[in-house]
Amino acid sequence: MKPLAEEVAKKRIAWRIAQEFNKTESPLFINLGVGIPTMVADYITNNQVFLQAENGMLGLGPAASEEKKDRMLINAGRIPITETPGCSFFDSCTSFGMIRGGHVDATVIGAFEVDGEGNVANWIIPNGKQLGVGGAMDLVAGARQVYISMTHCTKQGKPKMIETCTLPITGHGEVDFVVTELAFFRFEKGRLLLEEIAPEVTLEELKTMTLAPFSRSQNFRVMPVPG
Amino acid sequence: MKPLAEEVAKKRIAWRIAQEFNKTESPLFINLGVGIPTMVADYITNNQVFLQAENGMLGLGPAASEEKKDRMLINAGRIPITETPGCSFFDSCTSFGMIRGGHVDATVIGAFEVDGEGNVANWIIPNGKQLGVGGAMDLVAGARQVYISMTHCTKQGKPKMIETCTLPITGHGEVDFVVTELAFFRFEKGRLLLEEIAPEVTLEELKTMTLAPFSRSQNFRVMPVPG
Amino acid sequence: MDAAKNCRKLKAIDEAIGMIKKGSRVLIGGFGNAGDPKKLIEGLCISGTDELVVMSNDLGSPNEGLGKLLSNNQVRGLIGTYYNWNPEVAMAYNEGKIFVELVPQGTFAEAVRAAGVGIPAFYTLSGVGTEIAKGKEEKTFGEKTYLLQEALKADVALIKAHKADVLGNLVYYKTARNFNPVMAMAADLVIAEVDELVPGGELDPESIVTPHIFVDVLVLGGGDR
Amino acid sequence: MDAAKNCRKLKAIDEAIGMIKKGSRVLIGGFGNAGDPKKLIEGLCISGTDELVVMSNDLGSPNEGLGKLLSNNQVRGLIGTYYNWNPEVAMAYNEGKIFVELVPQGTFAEAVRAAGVGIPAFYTLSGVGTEIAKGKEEKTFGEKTYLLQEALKADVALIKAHKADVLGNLVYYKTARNFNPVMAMAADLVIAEVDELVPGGELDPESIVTPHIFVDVLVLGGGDR
Repeated sequence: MKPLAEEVAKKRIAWRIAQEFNKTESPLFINLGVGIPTMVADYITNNQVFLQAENGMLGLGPAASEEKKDRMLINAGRIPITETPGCSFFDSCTSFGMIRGGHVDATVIGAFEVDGEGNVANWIIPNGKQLGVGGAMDLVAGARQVYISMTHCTKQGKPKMIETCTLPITGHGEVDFVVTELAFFRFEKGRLLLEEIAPEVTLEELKTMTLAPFSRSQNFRVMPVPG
Repeated sequence: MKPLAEEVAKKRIAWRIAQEFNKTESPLFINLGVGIPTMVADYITNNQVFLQAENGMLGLGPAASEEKKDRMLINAGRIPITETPGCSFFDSCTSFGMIRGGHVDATVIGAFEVDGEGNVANWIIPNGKQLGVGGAMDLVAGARQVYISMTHCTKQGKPKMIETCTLPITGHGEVDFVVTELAFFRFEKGRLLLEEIAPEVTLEELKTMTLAPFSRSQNFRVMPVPG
Repeated sequence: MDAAKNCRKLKAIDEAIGMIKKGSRVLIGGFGNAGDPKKLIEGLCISGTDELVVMSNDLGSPNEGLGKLLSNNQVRGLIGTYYNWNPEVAMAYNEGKIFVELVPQGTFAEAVRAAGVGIPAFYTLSGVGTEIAKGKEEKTFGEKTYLLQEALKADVALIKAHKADVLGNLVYYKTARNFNPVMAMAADLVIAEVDELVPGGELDPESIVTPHIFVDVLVLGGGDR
Repeated sequence: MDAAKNCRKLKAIDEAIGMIKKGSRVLIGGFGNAGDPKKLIEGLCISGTDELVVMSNDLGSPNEGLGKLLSNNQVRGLIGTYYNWNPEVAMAYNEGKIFVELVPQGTFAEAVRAAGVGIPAFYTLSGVGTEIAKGKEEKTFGEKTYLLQEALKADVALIKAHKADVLGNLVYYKTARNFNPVMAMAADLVIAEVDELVPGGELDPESIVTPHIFVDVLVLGGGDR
């Protein structure tokens, strides 16, 4: 297979995760990280899905247009956003209370590495150039479900799903789902299951690009992709 | 000396404590318990004194008149009260956060017994007829200063200031001031000091009615009483 | 009423009460008859659901409000702070009919919040050196000794708010607020009785006290204030 | 302006900043340049007060906002969550110029609140099994292991609010609220920069976020939003 263009890959990942949330019949509360996770919002069509931002807001609307930008109304990635009817503001402590208390149904985050034990590394590459953990550890430990959204391999073609994380981890065994442009994985009782595979990739090809051991789910199928 | 009439004694105690608060030049935040403590409010003349109620209000006004009574606007003794400009409402958790966090400058509470080590017993008489602790332990442990307001002896003439509390204590070594109709005491580094004595009582008489050992303060004087 | 039609969380009182199982741990808001969810308490009494562990500040008055749950023999135990307003509690306890766990009021409020915000336990100075400290772990920070208090989590919370919007955002009324906002965070199922239901977007986003993420079911109360 | 005349807590920026001593632990509100007290930070930079331990979510951008305190060599150490927006932090840390204590953002917010409400320490799941857990006490509740986090108390808090009344009650503006209300509880001296000062009684008692008991000094900011 030929690798997908990066923008196509990212959109596919965001779209696929959004479909999971769009299925809900009751209110669903989601926290979206920076990068691909933010793009998930573009594909939410169910009005029972509500977005939470850890800097203190529930009910985020889309990014603000240039003339509506308000520097005091931003998401956790510092992007000016908008309000929705019924939104609310609260302090950081209450916000992380929601997260740590298990009230936020899911968080979608990016990752450098995910391993076969459900560990995720997404907060630091130890090269001395960055110092920051932010809300990643709280989100991974607190949200009911953790979705990892990432391209399957690095730009250099190195698999991101590996046997054991080499980078400092963000959370221990906290990952529930991994969605890449090539596949949809689920962790069940510590085992990694392949739920879906993208139309243009074979199982053999996927295995060469996935160093974390996995088995096929009973419901294994071809991954739906945006039309 | 002849014992004072109970109402006179109570008013004197409340008035004397109020004079301490009326001296303040900066905002002072006070929590008043049930009974004599509530009466302290009647003698506050300084507008920098603000009352806090642990059921979730800052800036309590006087008790509500019959036609202004609102059963949803009460103090911690379930008495309908009124608002003052700049008052605010908050939940019980925030309210006790103020108290435990040392933001409330003083609490005035009643007591069954106070002993020479600054212990106070005011929450239960173990006779099986009552079960309740309320906010007493939080107030005693959290408020910066603890004022005990009580008649000097029981109705049967038994001293309430004793060597060691016989009733279950509310807090260990937490008392700062004891104000009765006969005297004003202060604890300093675990020692009980007599600051003031009422005009109609001699030191000898006071000693017979006070079983907790005390010494006279350097500033010892006759206790001011309401005119 | 338009708001009611658009509110997916709105249920009839008996339907809401029907969601509470025998033996549940139930947080109930209110302080001294202000801010208790009166219609829900009435409904719970009528339902006869028993073996309940009631977690509340007080237990109303004898055979009145929450007190009625006790008279009805629906209570297995109490976790709370102040039962002096209802002497039947001490009687039932002395007779061995119920268990009672007394918690200082500030510790109670904080332990309920802790359950709601994913804190399993915290340390507090309240009650150190008293009977309340018996059997509790202690730890020293700086020069002082503190007690370990574990979070108080519940199956259900019955709370009272003043207004809800159709999503379930809540605001409260004066000192009827008390324990309600913290209890709203600390149970698997949160049922809020409200005086009034308003359309979405009508509550000021800066003034919402309980965001709708915490609220599962709404019922209309009598506006009893 | 009438409200200003009646406000005992109102001070000029330099007078307020003059209250901060060398070597202080200073909590500073804001998240990603929203809700940081810009005039107070400017004043602190001008004052040259140094050896500061800055406790904040981030440190602005290089030589901008809070970042300027670092360029000015006024910082002895940082306690906070996210310095990726200001690469000068990692450089100063690598050169041994400053100490940095990284705390997960939710743990940081809760630890600041804890200091404000008299909780010396609490347990949390955030960071268990990670580098952040190194050197921290662990304890098991139920089936899970948690980390002990001690309260983060400060000498001074510099916060930003939208409006204050003359007593010092505060309300905030949208996501500029963030850490400010918790920081307002957790320092011996709390200085709030506000966009607007209003007469007493003008803020709705139900909507006040920070009651005036927590606020010592008010300064007027630029209304920079």
